[in-house]
Amino acid sequence: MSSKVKKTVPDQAHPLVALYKEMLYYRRFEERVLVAYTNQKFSGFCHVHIGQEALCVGVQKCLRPTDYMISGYRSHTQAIAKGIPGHQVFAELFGKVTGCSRGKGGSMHMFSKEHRFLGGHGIVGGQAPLATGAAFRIKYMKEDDIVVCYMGDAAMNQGQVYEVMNMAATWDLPVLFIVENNQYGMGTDIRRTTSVDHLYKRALAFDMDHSMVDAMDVETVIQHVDKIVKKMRKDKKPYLLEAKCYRYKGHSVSDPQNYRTKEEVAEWLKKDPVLVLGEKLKAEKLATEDLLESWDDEIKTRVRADEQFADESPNPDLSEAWMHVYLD
Amino acid sequence: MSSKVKKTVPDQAHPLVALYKEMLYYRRFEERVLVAYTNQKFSGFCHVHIGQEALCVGVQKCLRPTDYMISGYRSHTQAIAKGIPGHQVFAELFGKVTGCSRGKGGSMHMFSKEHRFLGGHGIVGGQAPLATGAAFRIKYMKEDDIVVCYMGDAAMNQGQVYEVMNMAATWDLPVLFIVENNQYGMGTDIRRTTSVDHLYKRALAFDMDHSMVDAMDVETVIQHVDKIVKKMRKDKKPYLLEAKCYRYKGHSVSDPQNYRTKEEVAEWLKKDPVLVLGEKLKAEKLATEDLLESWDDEIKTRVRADEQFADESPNPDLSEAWMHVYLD
Amino acid sequence: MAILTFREALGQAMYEEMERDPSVFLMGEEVAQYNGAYKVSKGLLDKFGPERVIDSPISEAGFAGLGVGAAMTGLRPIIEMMTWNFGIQGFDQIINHAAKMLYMSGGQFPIPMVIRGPNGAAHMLSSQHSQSVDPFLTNVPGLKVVCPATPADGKGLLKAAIRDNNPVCFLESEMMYGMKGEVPDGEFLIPLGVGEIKKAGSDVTIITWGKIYHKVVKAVEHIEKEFGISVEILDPRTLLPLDENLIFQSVRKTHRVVIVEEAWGFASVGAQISDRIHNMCFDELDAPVERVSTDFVPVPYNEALEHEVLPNEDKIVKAVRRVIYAD
Amino acid sequence: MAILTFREALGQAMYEEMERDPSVFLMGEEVAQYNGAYKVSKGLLDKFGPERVIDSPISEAGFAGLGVGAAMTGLRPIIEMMTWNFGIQGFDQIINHAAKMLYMSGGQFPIPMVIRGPNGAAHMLSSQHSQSVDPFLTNVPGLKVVCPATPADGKGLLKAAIRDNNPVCFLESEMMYGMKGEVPDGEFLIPLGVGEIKKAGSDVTIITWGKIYHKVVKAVEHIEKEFGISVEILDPRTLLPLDENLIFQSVRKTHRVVIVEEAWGFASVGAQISDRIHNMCFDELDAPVERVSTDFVPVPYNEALEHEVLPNEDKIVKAVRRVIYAD
Ligand SMILES: Cc1ncc(C[n+]2csc(CCOP(=O)(O)OP(=O)(O)O)c2C)c(N)n1
Ligand SMILES: Cc1ncc(C[n+]2csc(CCOP(=O)(O)OP(=O)(O)O)c2C)c(N)n1
Ligand SMILES: [Mg+2]
Ligand SMILES: [Mg+2]
Repeated sequence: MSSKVKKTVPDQAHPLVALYKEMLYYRRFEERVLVAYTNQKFSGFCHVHIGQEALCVGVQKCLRPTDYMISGYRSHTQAIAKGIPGHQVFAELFGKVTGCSRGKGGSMHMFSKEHRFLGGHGIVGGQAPLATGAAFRIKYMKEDDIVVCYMGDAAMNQGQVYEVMNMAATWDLPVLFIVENNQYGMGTDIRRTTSVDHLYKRALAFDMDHSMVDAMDVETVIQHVDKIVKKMRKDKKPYLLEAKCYRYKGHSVSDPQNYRTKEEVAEWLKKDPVLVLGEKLKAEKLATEDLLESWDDEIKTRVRADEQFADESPNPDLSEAWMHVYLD
Repeated sequence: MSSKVKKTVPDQAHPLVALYKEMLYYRRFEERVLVAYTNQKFSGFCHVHIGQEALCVGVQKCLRPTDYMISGYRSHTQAIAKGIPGHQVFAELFGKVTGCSRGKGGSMHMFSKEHRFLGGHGIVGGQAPLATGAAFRIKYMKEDDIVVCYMGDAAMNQGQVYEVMNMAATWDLPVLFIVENNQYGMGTDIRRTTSVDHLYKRALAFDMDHSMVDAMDVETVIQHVDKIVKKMRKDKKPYLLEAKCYRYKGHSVSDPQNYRTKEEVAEWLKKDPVLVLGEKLKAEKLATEDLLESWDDEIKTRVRADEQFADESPNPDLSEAWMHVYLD
Repeated sequence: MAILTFREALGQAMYEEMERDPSVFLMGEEVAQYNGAYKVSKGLLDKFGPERVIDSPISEAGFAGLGVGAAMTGLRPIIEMMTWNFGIQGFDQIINHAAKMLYMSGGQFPIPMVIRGPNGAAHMLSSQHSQSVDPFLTNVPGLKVVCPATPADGKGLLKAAIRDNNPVCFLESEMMYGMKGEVPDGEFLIPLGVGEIKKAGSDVTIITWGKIYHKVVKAVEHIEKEFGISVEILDPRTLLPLDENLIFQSVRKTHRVVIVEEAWGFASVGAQISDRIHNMCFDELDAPVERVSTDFVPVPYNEALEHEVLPNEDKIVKAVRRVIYAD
Repeated sequence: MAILTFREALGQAMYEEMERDPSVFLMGEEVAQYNGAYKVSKGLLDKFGPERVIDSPISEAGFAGLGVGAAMTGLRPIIEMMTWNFGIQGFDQIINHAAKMLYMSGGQFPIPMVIRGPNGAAHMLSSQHSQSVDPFLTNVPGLKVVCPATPADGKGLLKAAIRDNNPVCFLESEMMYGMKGEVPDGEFLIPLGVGEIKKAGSDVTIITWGKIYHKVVKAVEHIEKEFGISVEILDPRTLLPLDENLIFQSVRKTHRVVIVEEAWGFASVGAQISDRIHNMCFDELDAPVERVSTDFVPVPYNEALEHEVLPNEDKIVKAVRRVIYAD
């Protein structure tokens, strides 16, 4: 990913531009989601990824469509990155039948068989065994896909995560466990609920490959993860990646955030992955302020269209309540 | 534990002699238990400690009566070491009301409130959270006891063990987690179900103190564990000790043992903790062959008395079936 | 008497019991610094300090078991499950350890512990966050299971649960925490195992508990006004042990029963109560017992679908009309 | 037809299905090299190799969930729980994940998986090894629950369970593995959800399943000889979904019912069946349904005590006499 090329006319085909636009799209998407939630257009829990966009954009660049992905309840943007159209995600938030889970899953349960996005799960850590099962399938079928399993930092205190890290390491199952370490599990600083300074140390219990990456910078993420994925395709072994990041918003919409200082937030806001890359684009003459603004307008229009689709979509027929309990 | 002193008249007060006799007692006790089981004097599961005597004898020497102890379903000898009279353990095997659990627990569930033996538990790994709770109590009450938590090697693959190791490490709870690594979980070589060569590596996930000890030699165990316990009383931190040992008998009585070679067993039989110490006593002139034999007779008599007590004890009254479900 | 919310009533119960008995402590996710995910433990950290009000890692099996071990050695833990959906991860410790410890130790190790948290569906949380665990827990001897419906009951029962010498599973609801009601000050305990006639009536008995009670109250207003049927509302409050006598008495009076519960109805507490009534009051019944429970499907996210599958007023009204053979 | 033990019949079912469909695999503790803790999987490793017959670590939550993930991606796992007592550790994966996946994904991810192992008490294994899980599992929509009583049923139902597209919990028993019976060769499937009248009779219907069926058979011999009562024995075989029609038909014939189950009776499958019968056949009943289940205490170790609290012949006989008002 070279960003050294300098031109006087901004090169909109430059890869960094695409990365920027994608991150900006997720930023605007999640912002719009928050507005819709605040306006009571939907309900339930709502967890957004604002501040953590660099990770899912970067990781996705290292994957191919047949790779599997799974995540927790904070996964709107990951679902989109994996291929689910944004309007289907928005429609799912509104509980519409056009949503990627037909309105039965909601914010926490985005699914797509087509795009191999195995969900959106609500039980902290519960996705890790599922990911390991998908990796088992890959080995069983002698394929060379991999499984990306996103988890929060607090999920690293879940016993079932540990159990399957052991199995993946013992049986060489290609799961890339990615800890999105945004440093808090709800209102709890992760340092208060574990004894280690770095969560990648969990891998030491299993002699599992591991490392940490600065997940506030999309280029760093791509460089780092690309190597890991290439290695995993060859050696088929699992990997634990600690991705250090920060969530700018509350845990969910109702969170008063008394557990962290304004100074801390301000410090991390300086690393805003979208803004920083925007500045870089300008510095490297890949964009101008005007261009950035026009992209923003484009993207906002796109997000509005996503929402409009959701707005205009029908609710599932009531009969759907009794469907999909069993498959014949 | 000096064993350098040499005398011409055997010094029966020498500490090694007591250790030997205690191990021999457990050996004979468990042998008798197996005979009783084979003669169908009791039923259910029966797991014995033959070959693993050095550990529980050695560990016990480093403790004081107010320390807590907890274990799995293989715990007859640990229960006795902690203070429960052998005849009460035998009576429990026979389901008698004089048993240490009034005949309601059986082989897997020895308990004594008086001796702070918190059981005998049947769910692999289930004792680890309980141990951590006892250690929590110690901290809560600002006491300086410790908790010894015995677990099998295979229990190290249990998620709840991992969860509480994290809590113990985070909150400085004085649990001494001891993995009795007899190298097999039932018929499965532990190396087939985990990716690490040494189980103490589990501690690395939590920056927890840890080490390994040769648990076939009681003196080594005492030296090693004594230091750990002294340290724990001061720093109150948990510790993971991998105790390498070997079980000479099958997992339980019905086990055909096809999963290991006769050669392997023979190799480990050379390290028999009881025989080796017996030889040493003779070599160091602390005992003669005659003396060993007379001790053996004494001990066999004692074990027969244990069994006789169990034999002659009454069954619980049928009404006990409906007691102890709730405490008013 | 003060007017308190359900959450305040529960918080007060914990506060008073912790003040009364230094062996009581509270552990769970977010219970301390955050004052509880639903603010039930508000103020407890400030008052009792971090030794007694402890934020746990997300390790439900681990800290449920830690509670059991602490109870074995003389403490009286209150373990908060952020919701009972996650409490399922602690089922091995609750079912295999807490419930059986006293018995298999021949009476040596009682487990005086409360495990509490919201149970059942809240609002649009979809399938994994809407599980009712009362059918599971009540099947296990050694446990007690409590499910209060009002702030006063919440306080009185929680205080009794904390003083109880057995593992008590205490089922609350996110939807109820904000509800208000009169709550007696100070020493006010409701014995476990004692139900209450919440409203006397003569034609039909509705047996219900927990937050669905409030839907029943609304439905009953409608029924009495619209159809002139007099309804008795019976809340067992404790599900295990169940106040069967109170139930049988009411049945002998009204001869018709509807059971309304939030859980799924297969092998549920509702099924149990129905079985007991039929067995013990067979000749007293003018109609078979009717039941309302959540439709036998996972709870969907979509609001209309969710409303459709949960017990709602409409279903309660219909069941009452069925049991009096009005339709 | 061959005479096979229950364990052989189950082994044969797995063998045939694994031969038929390469996506079927077996995972569990000791299932491969040791040929199964109870030898149910004997010979499968030799035949199908270590890729398809896999010894797992003692990580019930982990490998239950691994099964769910494998099923989501197209395989058909058979997960063996050494016993269902340990399966409780996997309840989060079974209840929160397997059962709800198809639904909350809007129909995209079916979970064709079998979770099987012995259920209930064996003999003198004390409290932690004697749990019956049928009341828990049947309360959960999305699961199917099967509990066969004979070798032939074991084979036919297990084959059907493996081909089913839903998570099926399959409840066996250590005490039954050695029992023998005629088992049809090859392609022999019993559809899930279909019960069977094991013995026709006219005075009383006994509904029972799993290993307690065999105690019922003995008790019935005694009852018919001693008291001249004609007993019909009905085995639902699948508990979820339940063959209610078969049950109601039999009730309409005999008008008297005893339900005999091994689980504790509170909020159990027995309670459920009783409720349904009373509700649907109210006017057909000559007496309230009687029930026999394990006394509401943890299972004790001592042999006499254990016998006393488990359902036994004596209790069955007494219940039958109660239901015909003989005592
Ligand atoms: C097993 C379980 N316990 C508790 C919860 C409630 N809960 C939801 S999110 C959350 C915090 C998780 O934090 P983290 O894993 O760091 O993810 P983040 O929200 O920061 O992305 C908790 C405790 C749950 N969903 N599942
Ligand atoms: C959670 C759980 N799963 C499975 C079992 C069945 N089981 C009993 S002992 C055992 C093997 C344990 O081996 P290990 O921990 O090494 O102890 P050892 O028997 O060698 O002392 C198994 C699988 C159980 N009791 N609990
Ligand atoms: Mg986090
Ligand atoms: Mg072992």
